[in-house]
Amino acid sequence: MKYITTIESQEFEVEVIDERHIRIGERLIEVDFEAVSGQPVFSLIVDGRSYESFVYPGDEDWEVLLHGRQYQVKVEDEREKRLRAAAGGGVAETGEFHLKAPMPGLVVATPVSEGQEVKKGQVILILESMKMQNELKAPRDGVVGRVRVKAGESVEQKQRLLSLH
Amino acid sequence: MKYITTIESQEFEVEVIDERHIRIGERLIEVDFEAVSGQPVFSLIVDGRSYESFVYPGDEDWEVLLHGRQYQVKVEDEREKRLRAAAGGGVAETGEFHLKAPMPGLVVATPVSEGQEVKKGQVILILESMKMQNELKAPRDGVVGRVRVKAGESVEQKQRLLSLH
Amino acid sequence: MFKKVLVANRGEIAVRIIRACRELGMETVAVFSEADRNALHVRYADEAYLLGPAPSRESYLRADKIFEVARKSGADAIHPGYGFLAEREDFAEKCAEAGIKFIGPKASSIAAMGDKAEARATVIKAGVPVVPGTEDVGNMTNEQLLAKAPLIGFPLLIKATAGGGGKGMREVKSLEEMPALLQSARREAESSFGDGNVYLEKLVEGARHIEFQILADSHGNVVHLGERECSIQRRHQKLLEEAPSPFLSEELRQKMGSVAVKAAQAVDYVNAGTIEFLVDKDENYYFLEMNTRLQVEHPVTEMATGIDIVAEQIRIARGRQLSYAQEQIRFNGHAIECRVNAEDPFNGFMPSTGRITHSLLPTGPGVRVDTGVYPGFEITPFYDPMIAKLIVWGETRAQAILRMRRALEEYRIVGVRTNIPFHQTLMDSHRFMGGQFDTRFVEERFTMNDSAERDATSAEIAAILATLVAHQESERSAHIVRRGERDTSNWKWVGRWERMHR
Amino acid sequence: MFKKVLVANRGEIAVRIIRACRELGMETVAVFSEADRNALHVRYADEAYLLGPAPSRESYLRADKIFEVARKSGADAIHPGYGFLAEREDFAEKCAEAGIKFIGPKASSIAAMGDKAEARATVIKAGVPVVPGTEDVGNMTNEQLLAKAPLIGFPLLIKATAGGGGKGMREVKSLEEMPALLQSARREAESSFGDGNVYLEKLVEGARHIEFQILADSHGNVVHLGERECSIQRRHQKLLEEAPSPFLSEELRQKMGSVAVKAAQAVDYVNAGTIEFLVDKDENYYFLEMNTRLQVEHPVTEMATGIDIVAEQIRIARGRQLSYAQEQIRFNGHAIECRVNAEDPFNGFMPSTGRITHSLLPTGPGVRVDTGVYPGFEITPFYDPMIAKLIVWGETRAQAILRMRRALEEYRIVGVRTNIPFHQTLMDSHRFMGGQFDTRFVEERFTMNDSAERDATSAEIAAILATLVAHQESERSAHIVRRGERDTSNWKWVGRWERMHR
Repeated sequence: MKYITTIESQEFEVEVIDERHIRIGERLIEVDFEAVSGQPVFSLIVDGRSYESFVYPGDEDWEVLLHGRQYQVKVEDEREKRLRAAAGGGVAETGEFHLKAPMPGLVVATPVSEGQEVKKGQVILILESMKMQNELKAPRDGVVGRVRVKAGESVEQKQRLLSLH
Repeated sequence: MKYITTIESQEFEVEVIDERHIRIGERLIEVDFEAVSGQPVFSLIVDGRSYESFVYPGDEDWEVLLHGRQYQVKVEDEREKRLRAAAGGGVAETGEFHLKAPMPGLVVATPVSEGQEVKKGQVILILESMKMQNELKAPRDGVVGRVRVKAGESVEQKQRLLSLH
Repeated sequence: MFKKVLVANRGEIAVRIIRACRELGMETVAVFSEADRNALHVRYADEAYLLGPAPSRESYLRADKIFEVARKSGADAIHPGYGFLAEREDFAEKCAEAGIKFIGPKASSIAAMGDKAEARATVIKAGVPVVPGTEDVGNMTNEQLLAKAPLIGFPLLIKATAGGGGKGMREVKSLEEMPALLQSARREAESSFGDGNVYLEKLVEGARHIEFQILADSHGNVVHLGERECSIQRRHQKLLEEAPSPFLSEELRQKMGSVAVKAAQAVDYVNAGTIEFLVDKDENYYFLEMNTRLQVEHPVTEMATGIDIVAEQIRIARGRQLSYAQEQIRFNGHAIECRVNAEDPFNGFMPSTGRITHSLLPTGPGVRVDTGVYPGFEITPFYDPMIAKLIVWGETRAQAILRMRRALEEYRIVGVRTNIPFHQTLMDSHRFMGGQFDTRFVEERFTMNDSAERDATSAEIAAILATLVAHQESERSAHIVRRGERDTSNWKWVGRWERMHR
Repeated sequence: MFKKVLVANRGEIAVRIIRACRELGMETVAVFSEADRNALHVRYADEAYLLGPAPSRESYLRADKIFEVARKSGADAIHPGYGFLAEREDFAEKCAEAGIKFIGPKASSIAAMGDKAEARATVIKAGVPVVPGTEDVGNMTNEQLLAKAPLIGFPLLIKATAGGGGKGMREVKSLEEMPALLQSARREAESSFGDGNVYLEKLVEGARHIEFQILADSHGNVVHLGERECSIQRRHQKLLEEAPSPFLSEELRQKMGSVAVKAAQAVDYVNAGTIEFLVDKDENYYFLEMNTRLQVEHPVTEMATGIDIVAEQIRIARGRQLSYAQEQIRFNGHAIECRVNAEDPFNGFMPSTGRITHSLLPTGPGVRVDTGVYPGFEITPFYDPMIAKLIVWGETRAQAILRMRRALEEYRIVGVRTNIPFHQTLMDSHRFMGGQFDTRFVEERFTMNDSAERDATSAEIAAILATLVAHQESERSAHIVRRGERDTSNWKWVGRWERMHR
């Protein structure tokens, strides 16, 4: 199976040949790859070098944590890549954004209201969790849609809090 | 549910009333009982005292390891207890005994042969595992039945090695 | 002379105190909230009693319930740990009334130092320099504080009167933004300490946060155990501490140490406490506050002096003389502590909750881990995000840094995100290695994941790892579909399901 | 000056050495057998290479393959750890020939001390007292040994010439039982060291096993780091070690220390080594053997002296002078090590294999764990049953015992049986606490599970625990049956099964 794997702007063509071999670009590489204790922790030996890493599924990408650094990695097979190219590339920057609770907690304040224009980075909600006040910020400029929660309310993780369009 | 629980010669009548209450003898006791991390490790709070213990199923009994001491505990419900009493009590001491490998290993020597009389405590097989020679001894007096393995053979855990009758 | 100690706390510090009690042959009583039934302090104590629901206000802050447990269990001493009830003079007072030994200072010392405004006034009288601020007034209204602020000058800090640990603290750059910040500081102070009072303090720029550990017995002996460097902070929360400070000369250490002893004596202090100072780049030092309790970061002092501070606290509370005179206290090597928080350093240090599914502790020579969590334990949103402290000792600071690096690389916690990568990045920072930092370093001159520092090989390895995991995932889901198609009888699966649940 | 170290070992000692290398900024190369792909030393090293199948003879004892890995990886030094190739002079020699630094003594010293018979002859010449035995002859046949035995007198010991760690050792009470014991000793020696030669030694009764740690550099400096008490043994396997020995007076320590230094000098020793003595109740001491390598129990000396022995080994191998002169070495407090073996102490210490499903390490002040295992790792029957070393430090021996007790009680390893309960029972033993023991103590005057010592409350609690677990089990199986009955469609189960495996 052939994959196009992207980190930031760097593309790698990776072909998984069998359990022990991959081809990256032109190079055939022997890999010794094992999940550790059934966890999202992986041990990889390549050319005698021993690496260990967390690999988590992100929303669209994979998050790879290696030696204290995090890499956002997109892995697409050739078919996916072609489809995306045909679609014109790039996810629309203008679609609706739903702010979800990153963890369970207590809503402390909702400093914005429906219809209000906000700038990227502006605080749109304050959530208390683990005795800390966490300021949730707008990921881009936009207009506040429905505000679904109010101060004093307890929310579950991933609960929708408000939307931005 | 009522149980008769025996440690060595000491009998306890234990009634499990609901998740939080038991009666032991005449005393009603509140228990707070939890398995730890889904393991055979159990946390028990009784009258404010906090205990933690390994509880393993043994061949017939339960093995309870508490504060570095091991207890062999037999737990029977009333029906089982009556059946056993009716059967005349006590497991026959004369039935056939099958020596099983307590761990995987290599048979080093079988110092006894079929038909030989052996005494309790006599070495009947030597098994090498973890670089140690482990002497397996006769649990009672008897006559050696079939010897199923020979020196140099690798054996799996619980594999039958020889019998005694 | 007490024999049974109730530990009025949770998490790693409750475990730490239970261990000390056990090693001194004393019985221990744990208390717990509904969220903490399986917590380590409950498992390790001799006795354990439920306080109430998960929120602190309904459990760990319920002094009445804690006294009820003390009565029921016959505990004749209480160790409050840090946070919760540790710096509440009324709690210490009620202990005394109930005939229970409070393992900490007298209520009057907590009062004198716990009210930060009063503390400043007290030490000024003893000749200790302080940061300019609202020294002479407690419980000011917002209006009064807003009037006073321009006299102190901006930037300034709003700080919780009952505070500590950076909670209820806000930095103010101008008068306009001050009302909103006052409100949020009071809210946080109220929820953390049950007391919404705040005061103001001038922000000393380019400052280091350096604190001295004090031990004082009830016979009038007071010693200091040297300093801790605590300038590595984010949002006024300490993240890393070390002893000794790479900034302090031996002369300054001596001088500040004796000032710290003087400050403790000014409130007739008994038991363990900490005098916090700000030190500017010209070696001027200012008293900041005294923490009248055990600190989170006490282990670095323990590793650098060989003195078990919690054991000393208990001995002092039992009326013993200090085990050490000042001249017997030796400083040996260098210790560093990294606070491991359930926070995602790649996502704005957002707290992370969930069940820990796996964990691998760094061990070996010179490494200590103080933690209250384990695989299977659930990190809830109710308490502090600090889940462990990783402490190392080395003969020199350089050796300690190398050891911390290897320990951080070994440490695995799966199930929640942690700030371990933050500490790894910090250990690689040339400024940190060179000792060139102040309290603003993390916020102003530090970045996670500087792409310039990534090497090409690591990126390629990350690409290979992600591809192999993605490939495995897609193979597995394809396999499940194929299995489903092939199977004519699905009874086989029922059998497997049931076997697994037996 | 080397930069990359190949660690020719596995388990906790490979991890220990990798940590030391990393802390000195050196690169590390691990080697592993097919059974050890997921072992901790493979995960922690910078590089890792497969040697071969699980049995040691086909992997960790394959010097040829190890040299191949050294060439391939460019490793310019090899640390052998203990066991396997650590005391094979030919291996040390081949390292020298290949231009690879062997982190250990010269081949000639290994030869002189490794052949136990030659060692005895050598130290006798240097004026060191030895236990009577077959000192002047190596490689004797069974016939020769049987002829010599009555001259030494019974009881006596058969010991492996290439031996150590009690392997290939047998106690002989009479001439009649000697032929069978010779055979089994040779077999064990052959399988452990690849050398079936044995020799005889008189059994000193009521003796203590006390050993001195030596460090020697290539500039002629030799120091000792004090003694270790290793009398707690079972079948000649050490189970617990402590430093200092509760038996030794300061005068005897000085005397034996300088004799130990003399013994090392007699073979022109370089690097770390250990001189083992037997000491009888009248304080007579006899040289037993020298272990020309790092010992399992080196951490107790590290905790009591503050010296990192593995780091010193590496510095010595790099040609540096020792970091300490004899008078700079300070002994502080007391350290104890418990060897945690995968053995069931309630079932004749039978080895236990299986996958570790859960583990909780004791941590906190003064506690160190050296281990090579973790949850998910499989304990196989191919290697030594020692899976961890638990080491504690205390200001006094009594404090160290109390700390060890709490650490043992905290330690959880699930999936294999361990001898932790043995150590717990030992810590409660009055004879152990009083320091009244010799090398026969465990076998002759110690019992597990003495029912007289059990209290009534614990028995009742055990009864409650077993009943609750049994009840839960029977409820659960009843529930599964009921669920099976109720379900008209079993497709639901297939769905659950598949979700679980996604």
